[in-house]
Amino acid sequence: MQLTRREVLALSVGATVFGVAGLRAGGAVAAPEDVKKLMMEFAGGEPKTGRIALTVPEIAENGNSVPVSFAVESPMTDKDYVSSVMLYADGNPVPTVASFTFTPMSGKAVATTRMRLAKTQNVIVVAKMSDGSSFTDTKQVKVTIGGCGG
Amino acid sequence: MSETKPRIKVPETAAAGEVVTIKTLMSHIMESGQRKDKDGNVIPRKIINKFTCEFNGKPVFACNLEGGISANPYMEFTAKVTESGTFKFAWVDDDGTVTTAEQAIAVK
Amino acid sequence: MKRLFISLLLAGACAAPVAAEGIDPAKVEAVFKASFSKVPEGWASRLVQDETQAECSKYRDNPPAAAADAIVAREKKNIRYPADGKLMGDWEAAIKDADNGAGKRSTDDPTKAAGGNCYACHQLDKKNVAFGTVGPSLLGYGKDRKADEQTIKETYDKIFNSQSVLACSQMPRMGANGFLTPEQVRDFVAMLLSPDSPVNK
Amino acid sequence: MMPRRGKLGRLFAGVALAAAAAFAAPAWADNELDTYKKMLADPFANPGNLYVDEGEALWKKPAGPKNVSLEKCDLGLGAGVVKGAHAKMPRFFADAGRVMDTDTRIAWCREQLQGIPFADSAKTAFSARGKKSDMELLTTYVANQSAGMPLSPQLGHEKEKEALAIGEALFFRRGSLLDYSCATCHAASDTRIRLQPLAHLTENKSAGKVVGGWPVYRVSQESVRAMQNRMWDCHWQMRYPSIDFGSEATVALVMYLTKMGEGAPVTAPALAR
Repeated sequence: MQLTRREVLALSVGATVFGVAGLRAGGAVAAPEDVKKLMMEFAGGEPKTGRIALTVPEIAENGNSVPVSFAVESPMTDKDYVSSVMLYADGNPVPTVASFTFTPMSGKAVATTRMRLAKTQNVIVVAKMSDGSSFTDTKQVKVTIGGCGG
Repeated sequence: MSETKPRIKVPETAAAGEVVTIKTLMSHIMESGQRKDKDGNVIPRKIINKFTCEFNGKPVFACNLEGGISANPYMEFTAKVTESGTFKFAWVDDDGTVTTAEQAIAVK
Repeated sequence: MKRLFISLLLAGACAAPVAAEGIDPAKVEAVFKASFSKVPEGWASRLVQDETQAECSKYRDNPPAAAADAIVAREKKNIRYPADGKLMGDWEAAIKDADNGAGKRSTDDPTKAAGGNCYACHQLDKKNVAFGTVGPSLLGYGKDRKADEQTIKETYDKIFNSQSVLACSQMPRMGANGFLTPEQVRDFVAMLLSPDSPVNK
Repeated sequence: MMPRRGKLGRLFAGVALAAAAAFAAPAWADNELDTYKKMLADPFANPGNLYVDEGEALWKKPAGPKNVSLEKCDLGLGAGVVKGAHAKMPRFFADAGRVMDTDTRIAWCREQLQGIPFADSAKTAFSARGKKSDMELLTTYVANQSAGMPLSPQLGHEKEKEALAIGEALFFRRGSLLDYSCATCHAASDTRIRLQPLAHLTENKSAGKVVGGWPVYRVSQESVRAMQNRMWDCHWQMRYPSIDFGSEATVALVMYLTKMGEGAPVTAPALAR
């Protein structure tokens, strides 16, 4: 495929204009209730707060790359460990962002990654422990318009 | 699809029982399946949908990814190392391609 | 007031030239023009400076008093008003337009009006946190003054042609350059002065 | 953060917005953006490094009609020397008879060594989504080979001095539909467009930090971008036609910016919005 210069420019510019190159054009966006349902299914009930701490910036300069990390308090032994963690974004077209599986060999139930956020919304993590209990944390991230083009 | 080798950061050595931090960076567009081209057609999803880390054949960490993970996915996590051995990493593309990488660590 | 601002302007720190002294402006213009091999139809004029742009470039936006007065006098004549003479428009249209940075770039649809993109440089509605600080905050602009005929006209003139007020202002001559229409400019006037506008909430 | 009042006076005089307090941005906005930037700052997590790796492989791979690699390219320090070359750009090249920046010189080498027409490199110098640009990969690799070395633009030759003078004049040149010059946005400290802090490019420290970082991985475009793209982008925003890749004006501006940032270490590829 050979693009003309004009097309190349239009495409590269398009990425700027849409802000979140990956997500903006979809139209359908998850409602917070959808995430609630997903969470309940995953946790097998209402997760409690505590034991899991989510770290995200309060405000993001661009929705394409929002740093996210979490840490769960757990001894991570064969008998008592974190089995999995779900990461949701309640305003994204696909609210499930990632699911993480840990083992006692993980040492700690921590992870850091970069996520896309289509707009200002809540980021939610839910940790499921080996004994079946579950914990959650939520933080809002403001996604802002940037640059001269807005 | 990646022509680029992933970047991996694992300490060369560790004390027995030490929890070490592992960082990985993979070249990938992470096309979310939510975008449309200029004619309004949805661009099909093409992402790394799974990442796994094993140590001496045993699972350490795994992650299922969706289109909400940023392009060129970065993953940072930990592993408890009790013996010398090799970490094996795998990235699974929607098109079925599996990219793998290995990194040894010596326990002192 | 104007004098005060001009003296501030003169006091403003200016980057010390490193090499440009002595370079022939005609040479600079020739190099610039030669660096665009593909110019869309009707765009050639964008590569050529008007007198005001040339003067401000020459003085690095700090013109001496006589040059500044000449610029202001020239630009005062370069203001047009909507055909019906009404200078207060629709603030609701304007507040959306204030957030739009597109228009009249080489990749934009040439039939579409350009956005004002006021937020790039100014604070307007306190709910919108993504505002720039190149220009002053305009939050509460209409609360700070009475929207009488003179204020409306002064506000219109400033937006339509910033340099009719201050020579070498950093603000674009939005209307005078044909970037915004007189109708868009009066919408921005309403956005700044209407008590219902979020700028004044 | 308090913008300078002298500057503000210039900006909106006549509408009597003298109350300095009204100009202050809410403190949290900047602080929280700092948190975002700090969280993204881990250099290992910067995808730009993947472009360095890919660019290196590309540099060493035979390509083009002549099917040779770029390893014999003379980037100013002699044929085949990549290490440290970017830090000494832009510079005059006698073989080409003109001043070139890194991007332009690589396109020139591709033509001379590999037989890939300069115009083709120019046409594909900016990646599109899903289609990486060889030029961006190569430029990122070459710049990274000067990591840690001070920006040292070459000014011994008459043509180099002339480029600096033209670049400086262009930096302050106002024009097109918005009356902008580069200086409109980049000649003051502590200002921002939307929430993005603007680099003060006539000030050594600020200019050095920015210029030393290019090519950068641009989060908003999910790709690296090289300096020629930055030149194109600013002119595009200023409502000019597409400025030519490697043109005399762009190289002159790069010379001026590099002179402004002289001495700062190369950190390419940095991470930018």
